[in-house]
Amino acid sequence: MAILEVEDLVSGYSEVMILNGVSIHCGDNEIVSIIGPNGAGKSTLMKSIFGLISVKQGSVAFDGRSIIGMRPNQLVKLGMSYVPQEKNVFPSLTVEENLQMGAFIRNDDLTGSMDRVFELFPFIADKRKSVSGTLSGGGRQMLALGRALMLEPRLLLLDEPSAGLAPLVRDEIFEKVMEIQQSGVAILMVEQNAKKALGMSDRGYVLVMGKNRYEDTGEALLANPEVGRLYLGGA
Amino acid sequence: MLQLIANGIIFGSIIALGAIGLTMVYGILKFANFAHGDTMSLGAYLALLFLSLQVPFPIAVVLAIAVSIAVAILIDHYLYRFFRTTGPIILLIASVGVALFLRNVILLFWGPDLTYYSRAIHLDFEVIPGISMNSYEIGIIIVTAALIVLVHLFLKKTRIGKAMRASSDNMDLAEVVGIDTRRVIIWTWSVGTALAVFGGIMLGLENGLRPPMGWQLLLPLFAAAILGGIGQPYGAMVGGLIIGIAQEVSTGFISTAYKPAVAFIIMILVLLIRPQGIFGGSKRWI
Amino acid sequence: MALEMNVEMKNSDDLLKVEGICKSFGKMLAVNQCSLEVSKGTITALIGPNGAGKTTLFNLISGFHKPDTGKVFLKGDRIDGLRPDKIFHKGLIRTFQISRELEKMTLLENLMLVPGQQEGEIIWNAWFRPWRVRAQEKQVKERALETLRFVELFHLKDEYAGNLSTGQKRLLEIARTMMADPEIVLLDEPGAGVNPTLMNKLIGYIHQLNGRGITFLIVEHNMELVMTICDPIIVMNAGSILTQGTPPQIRNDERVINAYLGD
Amino acid sequence: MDLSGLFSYFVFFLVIVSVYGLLSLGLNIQWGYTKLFNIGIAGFFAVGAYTSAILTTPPAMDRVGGFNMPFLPALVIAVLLSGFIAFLIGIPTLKLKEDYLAIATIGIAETIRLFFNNEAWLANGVRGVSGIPRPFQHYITFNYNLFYLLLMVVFVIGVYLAIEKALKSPWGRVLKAIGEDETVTQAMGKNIIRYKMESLVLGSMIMGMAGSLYAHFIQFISPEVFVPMSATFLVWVMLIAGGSGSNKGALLGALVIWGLWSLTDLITNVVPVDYAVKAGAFRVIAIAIFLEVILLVRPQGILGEKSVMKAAKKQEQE
Repeated sequence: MAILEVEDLVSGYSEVMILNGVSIHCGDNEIVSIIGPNGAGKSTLMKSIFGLISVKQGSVAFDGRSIIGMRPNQLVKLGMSYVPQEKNVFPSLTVEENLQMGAFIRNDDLTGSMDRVFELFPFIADKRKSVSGTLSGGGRQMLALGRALMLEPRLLLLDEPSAGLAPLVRDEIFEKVMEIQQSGVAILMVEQNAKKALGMSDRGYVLVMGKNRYEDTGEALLANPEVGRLYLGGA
Repeated sequence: MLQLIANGIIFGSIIALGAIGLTMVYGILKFANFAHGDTMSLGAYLALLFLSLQVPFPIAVVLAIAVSIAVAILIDHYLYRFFRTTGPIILLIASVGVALFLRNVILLFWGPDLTYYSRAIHLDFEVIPGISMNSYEIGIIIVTAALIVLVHLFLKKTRIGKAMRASSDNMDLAEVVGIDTRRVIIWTWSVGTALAVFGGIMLGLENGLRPPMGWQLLLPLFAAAILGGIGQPYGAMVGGLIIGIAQEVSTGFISTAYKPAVAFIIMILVLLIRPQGIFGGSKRWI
Repeated sequence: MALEMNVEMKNSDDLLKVEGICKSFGKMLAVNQCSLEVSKGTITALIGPNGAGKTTLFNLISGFHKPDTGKVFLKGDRIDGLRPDKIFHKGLIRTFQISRELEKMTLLENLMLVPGQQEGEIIWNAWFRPWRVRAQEKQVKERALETLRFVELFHLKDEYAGNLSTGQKRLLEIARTMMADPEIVLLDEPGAGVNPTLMNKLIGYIHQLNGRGITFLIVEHNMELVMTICDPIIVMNAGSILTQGTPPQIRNDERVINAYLGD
Repeated sequence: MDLSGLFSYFVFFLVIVSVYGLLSLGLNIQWGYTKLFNIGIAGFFAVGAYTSAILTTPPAMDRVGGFNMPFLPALVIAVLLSGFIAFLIGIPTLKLKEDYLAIATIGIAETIRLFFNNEAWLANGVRGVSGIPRPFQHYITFNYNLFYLLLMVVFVIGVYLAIEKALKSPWGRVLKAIGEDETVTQAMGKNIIRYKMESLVLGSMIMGMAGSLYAHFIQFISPEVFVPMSATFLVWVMLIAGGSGSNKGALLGALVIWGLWSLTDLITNVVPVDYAVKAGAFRVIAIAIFLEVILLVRPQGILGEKSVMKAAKKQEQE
């Protein structure tokens, strides 16, 4: 069953539409990657799903229920978390405080969730009292992931989790994403590093010019030579 | 000299209380609120009003704070809210209008003359050798210290306090993680206004009440906020004390009338040498 | 100093030369030891995945950022560390990723603003030499109208720039760079938000202007545009220059495809 | 009030409108075009007025001055001095965000007022300077106020034409561009600091001129005149109501707002003295509300340009 279903989505800024009819879906406990050349509308798709850009046309359903027009603080209550591409931690707050902010809508005890996050990311557990602005890029990305997990979501939207990271750190992040999925969270991920993303995904979509061009299993897309050409305009 | 520094700490405490609110509003709502000084006057006069109704002093303070907060939130709801997308300058102009409005409402109800909370005379006594104060002044320092500790605990320990710091860091991300930013805005006005009212009442205790009392404090408030790095409450606390002490110590050398000018000159020097303030540099709240 | 530069630049017809430039923001190294040359008369592309540092490099060249280390030469003169307006007067004009028109000014005003050394920009002349100002304004206006005709926006000359569509704003941007009489134009994603028809028009204009001797350095994601008109293509990845070559070379370069797909 | 009384009231009224018209025109250069946020108008107004007062009065025992200087050279010095002070303020603030200029200008205005308030040796402190001579008084055989109105009209028209000329020239085009987007304007090769400085200085010089002309008309000035309310805030309301960016709007705003202000003043005069202060407060409240309503309902002012025309979006050319 699909936890997220996007049909014929059209959205963009004022008069310019970036997405011109995107249809994707993400099953329970699937990792789905969205790749494509720059300017294809990948980030816009994420923001449109998460209610940060108003949708002009089409439908977005979470768990069979339309979520169009909902604001982010309503969506997180439903069990959807979003990790933006950059500026995704509060730099003046400590690691622990960042995690608490992730669970802002929760009123119960957070220690259990926080322990789980620290278990997943021992690196930030050591720095729980440090101000997050002093963390490295990788540390910040881990913190952002951890913060999104504080709500124990059922679907995680990741916008380029590997952007700006050194190869070793990046691989570590991807491993963590796999672990998160194995713990029972569905993941929809936009990634620039197509090889890595498709390599770990159940399925993938290739977005070109605001439309999904290819849809297949991760392996099949990786093997498809057309996909590589798309990036250099050979379509 | 010691006495001047002590006076500076008293006056600096009042400035610090005002500057914290000013800098919080700047950090979260992103505009220079020129009505903040007049909010201090409003609080001071409301306390006078409740005292005249024979309400005990502590309760009068609480009531004054409650009413001032209500006024601040109403103004935000019916006025500032509409300018959030039009940029900081229109908000600034609107706040100058609000400042005049508040000051003249005070003038309308209480008149222009100097008034006091109480006619009782509090004698100075020597606290430590070389420094004398009256009981009010000791109270001002103690209450300010207590409030600063409370603000610190509020920002560091409470959920909403942390959410305020988070929103000041990045309002968009705050929305994304599910923080109710409308509530944050209400709390910002509440905390800022409450501190302003405390500051206003203390100013009234120290110097008596006149309608322009808060407006005349605006320059030192901004100087303190800029000195501490605008948007940073801890910076504003230290900035307030520095400005207060500098103003009082200056009276040892030049006419007392130039106190506001001293704040101004410090501010210009800071802008010239280190525009991000002494604690600026990064956007951290220390 | 001047001597040293002459030696460095000898035997080179590079119009723009960047040498070992670095820039970091906080802990993030955005541009790392970048060196590149843009030869006179070329349409050079600068491509690379998001976050490669292309726009930062543009900002470094055009004076909006100051490099941490490294040098930038324009026609043999060092321009790094100069203010953007000084660099403009040396013959370099740039556009912005999101078109930034002066929205409350008409198209005509937008264009008439551009030419440098206008007599009427000195207030003294506006008052005391009105005839000279007027004569020059007439010339500038004629040129602006002619330029608007060139990009086929003439009928909108009195419209506010804020009312243009995204595509039209891109055309206005091209028109604006023409008004500057530049030696080299840095275009930051001229094709963003432009439909295919307009894109062809845009390509045509760039070609024509190049024919008149204007050199281009273009950051662009639309590979259609890059592959049709640009040669050479410089590829940036993770803050450094990855490679440089002709469109077929780049298209078949595994390293480039890998840079885009990740390795 | 009989007919001649009404007439002389009207003349007086228009002279003050002209003074405010000059202030409003000066602010329009700074805010209307360049988006420089000056809320220290009172300071430049005061410098102009005091310079004239000190230079043209006869020698006095208890203060500096009394240079018995003629009207015109004093006016020129007043204007230049106002410009010089604006220049000094511009150095630290023009590079920073606009809020800082706002805070710095109100700071300098208050400092200037404090200075004249306290330095009695300079200009008599709180008691102010009286007996400022009226220019050409001995040559005027008819109603002097009427003559002064004509003089003011000459100045207002002169300033209006001069700045209209400058603002409609390429110089003004650059200012307008800076007001819209500094970064792009800099990318178009304009030295934005230079233009911002010119705009700040020129606008402040006009404010200084207004101060000088005011002093010569009223013949008496004291620090009380230069409080932020009447000398800064009212000017802002005038420009915003009239329409910032439009010189005609600036003048119309001065007329309309001073009209309203005087009308409420008439009401103040009717009520018993005991209520005068309260009525005064009421006036300011009314003006403050008026400002907020304009900001909410018609932010571009009476004659201001609409920010973006409602013209239908042009279709993408196919």
